[in-house]
Amino acid sequence: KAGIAAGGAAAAGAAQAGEPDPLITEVQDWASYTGDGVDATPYGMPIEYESDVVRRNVEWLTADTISSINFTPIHALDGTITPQGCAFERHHSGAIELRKEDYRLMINGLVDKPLIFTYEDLERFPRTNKVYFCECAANTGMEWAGAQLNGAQFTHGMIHNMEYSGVSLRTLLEEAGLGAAGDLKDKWVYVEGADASSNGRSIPMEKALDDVLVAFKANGEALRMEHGYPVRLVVPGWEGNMWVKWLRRIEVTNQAIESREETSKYTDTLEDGTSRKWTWEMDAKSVVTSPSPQSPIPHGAGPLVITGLAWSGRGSITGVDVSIDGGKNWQEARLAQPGDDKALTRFYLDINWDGSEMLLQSRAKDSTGYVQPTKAQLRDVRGLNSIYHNNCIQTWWVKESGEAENVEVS
Amino acid sequence: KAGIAAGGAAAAGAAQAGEPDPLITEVQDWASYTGDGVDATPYGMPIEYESDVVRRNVEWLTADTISSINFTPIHALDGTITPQGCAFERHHSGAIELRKEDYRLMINGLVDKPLIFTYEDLERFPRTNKVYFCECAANTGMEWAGAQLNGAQFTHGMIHNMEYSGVSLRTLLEEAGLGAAGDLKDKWVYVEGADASSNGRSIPMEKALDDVLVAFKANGEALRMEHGYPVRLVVPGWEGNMWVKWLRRIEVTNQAIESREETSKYTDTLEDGTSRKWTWEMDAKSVVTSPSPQSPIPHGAGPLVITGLAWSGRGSITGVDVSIDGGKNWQEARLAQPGDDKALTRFYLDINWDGSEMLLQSRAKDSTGYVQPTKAQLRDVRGLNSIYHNNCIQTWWVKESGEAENVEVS
Amino acid sequence: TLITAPVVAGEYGLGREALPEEVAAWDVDVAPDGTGLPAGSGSVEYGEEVFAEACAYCHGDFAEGVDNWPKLAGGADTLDHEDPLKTVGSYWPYLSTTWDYVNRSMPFGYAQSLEPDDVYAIVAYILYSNDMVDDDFVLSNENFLEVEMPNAGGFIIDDRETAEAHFWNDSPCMENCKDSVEITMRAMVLDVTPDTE
Amino acid sequence: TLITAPVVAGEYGLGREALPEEVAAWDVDVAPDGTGLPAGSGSVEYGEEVFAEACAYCHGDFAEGVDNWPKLAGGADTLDHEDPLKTVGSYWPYLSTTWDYVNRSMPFGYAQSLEPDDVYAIVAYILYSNDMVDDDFVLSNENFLEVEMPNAGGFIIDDRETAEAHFWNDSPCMENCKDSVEITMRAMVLDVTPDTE
Ligand code: HEC
Ligand code: HEC
Ligand SMILES: [Ca+2]
Ligand SMILES: [Ca+2]
Ligand SMILES: [Ca+2]
Ligand SMILES: [Ca+2]
Ligand SMILES: [Ca+2]
Ligand SMILES: [Ca+2]
Ligand SMILES: [Co+2]
Ligand SMILES: [Co+2]
Repeated sequence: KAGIAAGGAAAAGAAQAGEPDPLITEVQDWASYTGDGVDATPYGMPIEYESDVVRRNVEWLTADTISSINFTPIHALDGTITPQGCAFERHHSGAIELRKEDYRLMINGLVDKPLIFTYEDLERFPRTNKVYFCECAANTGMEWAGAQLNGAQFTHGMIHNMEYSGVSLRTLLEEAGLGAAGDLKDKWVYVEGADASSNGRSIPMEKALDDVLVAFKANGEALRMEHGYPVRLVVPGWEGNMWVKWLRRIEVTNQAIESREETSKYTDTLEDGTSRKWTWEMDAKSVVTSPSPQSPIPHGAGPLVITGLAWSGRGSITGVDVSIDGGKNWQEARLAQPGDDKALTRFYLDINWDGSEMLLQSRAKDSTGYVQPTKAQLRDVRGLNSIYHNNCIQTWWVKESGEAENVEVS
Repeated sequence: KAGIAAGGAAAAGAAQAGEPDPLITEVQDWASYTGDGVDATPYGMPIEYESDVVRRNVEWLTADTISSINFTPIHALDGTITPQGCAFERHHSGAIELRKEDYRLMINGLVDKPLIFTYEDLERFPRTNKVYFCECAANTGMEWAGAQLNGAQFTHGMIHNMEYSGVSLRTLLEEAGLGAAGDLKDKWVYVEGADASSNGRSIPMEKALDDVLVAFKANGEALRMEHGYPVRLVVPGWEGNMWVKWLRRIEVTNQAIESREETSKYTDTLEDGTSRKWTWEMDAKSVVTSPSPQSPIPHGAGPLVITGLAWSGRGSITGVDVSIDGGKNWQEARLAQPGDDKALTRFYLDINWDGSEMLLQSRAKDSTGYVQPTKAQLRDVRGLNSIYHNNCIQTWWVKESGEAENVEVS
Repeated sequence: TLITAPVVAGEYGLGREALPEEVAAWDVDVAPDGTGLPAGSGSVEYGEEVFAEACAYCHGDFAEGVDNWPKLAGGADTLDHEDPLKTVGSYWPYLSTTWDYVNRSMPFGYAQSLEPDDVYAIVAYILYSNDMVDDDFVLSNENFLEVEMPNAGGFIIDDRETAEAHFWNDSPCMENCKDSVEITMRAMVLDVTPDTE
Repeated sequence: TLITAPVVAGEYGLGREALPEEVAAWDVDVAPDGTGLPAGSGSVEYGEEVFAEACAYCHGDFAEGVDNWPKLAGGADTLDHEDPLKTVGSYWPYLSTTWDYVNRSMPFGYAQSLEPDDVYAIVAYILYSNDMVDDDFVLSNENFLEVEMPNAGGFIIDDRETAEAHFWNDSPCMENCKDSVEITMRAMVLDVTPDTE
């Protein structure tokens, strides 16, 4: 205000102790001049100051970026919904541009009548909506042999959580008719993408007729190109590789196809050299997203919000325990909302930090009674070469400075 | 496949009746060559083919676009979450750029100790998360005197629905101490923004201590600039103008301030010239988003998905009825998920369209027993000059061609 | 939710105490009873000058409005007519609102730049434009509450729960709810929708 | 959810019947029992040629891999060691997978461009590189199922619910769960995290 800020030729800057803060006592430009109008951004992007909240890839992980992965910046997010713009991507032959007009979906195999649908056809079937997490089976996979990547984005960022709208796979299968399949118990559905990787996966009929969706929208709007526009499969609770993008074909079969992505990859080798296959469900898991290596404590001792995400492919999260002493003692965290089936749950633990170092862990519990295991417990059963399905308890060593590091503890 | 598409020098194009579709029989570029890598878009945008799914403004509504409004493309969305990028904006002096470092929040007035918080301070308080709709009280306001704008985006698009993360206003008020306020029953909280419009609103203490949030994230990530980055108020179920953006001050007072936005505007003039004030709650309301004027039926008779949104500022949606004959007969629509408190609910009605014209309506019912009124019922009580709070039943005249028009019916 | 007093104030010990200068800088809202008004005064005459310079470009020389920009004067007795004209004179219940809004939000594009005496003068001029005071009127913090606002009694508190009690209905009609349905109005006739193709 | 047969097929009457040519064009996956294999054959010798031209750039002349691109040969008896080398020879349980993947997904950057005989030849060459067949071997749809995959018996079906039954635990320890806690490994020591500033 003119009268009040009269003496206020003082340079803007941080308030001196005991001195009035010029950000308050002086009229700032944004409090006087106009900002952007409603025609400035028909479709908006995050403000420039948030330019570090983006997907990141790890160059040395793959030979190139075309068949590769990037990671959701979970360390910087709150709540449970992942915006499509920063939701991780995994491609096996890059993200393709496929127009709705050029989209075709085939249903064939052991059906009464093989069918071709256009995109428009799909929009005429009854739809459903639900939030689900999608986690790559390789999430946390770089951590089997030891603490490696220093940030929740990199250790746990192969996950996103969106509200999907689409048609139940069951509806489409029934439209083609399952009479020809005979007894459905030992039947499979093979699903395949339109991109050059031709990613295909076999899904047992029981799951196919349960909660699988042929989705065209995520978080209300069309799927993004990098998430399978115009149509992807949503396989709730099951590993992300099965969520075939640019879905082009659904075949009812009497056997698993045992494609490359279900034999060479996405099988889990145990210590004795035998490997588990068909490990579809994502085990219950959680991670503290803040504080964490990329989200250090910016303040000293005193009130501190510890927060993170928990999820289970088998059902809903019923509780999350948090330890600040590396797993000696645990306290029950607060769930922001009751656990939702096969969707992310946000948890909080509000503590009065004494400023001393912490070994921060979280432990998820799900509706089947499963308790997220420690790294040691997991290695006892699975060894070090599993690559996939690492759902161990994560430890962040939070130092007195507030900085955090990915560590393992005894 | 080389062998199969061997004869396939045929030009690409739409499949002839009975002829194999070259989009299927010929190997398309996207099935052979690679697409974009995982470093292509650290923060992604919608694919180019969806460039019509954007916010739009109506030029003649306001003198300029700085103090103006744009509309969410609800006709093209599904589910319930609104992506921030296309969620409607209302500014009174434009969208400002305010860095977190420059952000200050003051709590003053009848508190035990007036306080100044930095952005970082706010992140240290216990947080909550919840999805809420935000509807401008002027939504559908252009329709009082008659059917005017031809599209659900324009008639009902001053609404969005996001998952917010933030601190309860109650927590902050308690931190400043409400002892000085004495009896809280007749006290108010005045909230004010940092932009040049200095938008300020008075909120009764009962609501302030109930479910109001001081939010910094929406749909998981930072608020967008146009939605109040870094901090806005979330006033669940109440009119959007109270959801002060760029929130800079919270004052506990012993009276309503009766600011411009709660006297000159956001008051509802009745037929006799008297005006209602303090009409905060958004009445239960619904609209069919598709088919609708901007989302015509692209196919002929046969299976048709009728879908829309319903919401109530007083609680949750318990049911939505849909009429295809202008309100003579109603059938209960299917809710995609059970109604969620003060959040959007998606409804569907799957019909077998006979191809004849329809007068499409939807009618929301909420957990307080409220039933969305017809335009006539509403005008009977409120006249034509209310401007705000038009929650009447909307009619779309769907023609045999599948095109739809905004109409009124007897 | 119950309105209960908090158990402990300052439980978290976060933030810092606001300094008096800071509160003074931001706590400038003015309430109907005059709370928040600074000392000062301004005449219609001086107000006319300032208004012509800083406001008339949008609001008109006589506050009658230009193009689509808001009209601040006129509209007396139009509230119960079609398209009522709502201005400071015809509609606003409290003068405090005018002072507060002009002081904090105007001029559009250069807000929060006026001195208190300028605001008193401008508000006096707006009252004059609305035929509410004479041309020699001087508005000040002293006589502020004496100004009578024509529509001060024109507001009632939200009465939807009683006036619209019939919207709460346990069993809305589902079948044969009316005899006939006719289209009575069409948006295409007006043709005011932006082209979206 | 129960596996029940649908009530009515074609309930919605949407979509159109797929033509045989269309199904043939897309239904090209090959199953472990050979379902889906087209007629054809190819020799190790010819396979070596094609592989050198279309594949070796990434996978090496002897399918041993280049830089970070996948190795397709080698790794026998490494599965129970540290860092097992998983290749067609050492790991893949079914030959169908190799045929199917090469046919549909390779060469990377120019997928779905190979003729069936080329694919038979390439697969024969990959087997040869893995010391699984001699240099005069010819692979065809006839002898396809006779090839024995070394790790065919190396897979078990997901047994987490039994092998990890102890992860289901009604009352996980909440207090004094261990005596001491030491840091045993630190990510900063490796320093392989991308710089994010
Ligand atoms: C560049 C154009 C412009 C100028 C100059 C301008 N105004 Fe305004 N004025 C507006 C706009 C636009 C609004 C409406 C803002 C909104 O609704 O958010 C407005 C609103 C008002 C209102 C409230 C009107 C109502 O009915 O609610 C008053 C009072 C007002 N101005 C007074 C002034 C005064 C006094 C000045 C000069 C000191 C001034 N204006 C200068 C554009 C202008
Ligand atoms: C430009 C590089 C490139 C060329 C050329 C190439 N590939 Fe590949 N190949 C890859 C990449 C990258 C992958 C892994 C793809 C993935 O994981 O999504 C791969 C995977 C494979 C695999 C599976 C490996 C495994 O362990 O799962 C086989 C088999 C294979 N290629 C065979 C071939 C054959 C045969 C050719 C030639 C006809 C060929 N490739 C040409 C890059 C190449
Ligand atoms: Ca800028
Ligand atoms: Ca492009
Ligand atoms: Ca005040
Ligand atoms: Ca009119
Ligand atoms: Ca097949
Ligand atoms: Ca190793
Ligand atoms: Co698996
Ligand atoms: Co209102």
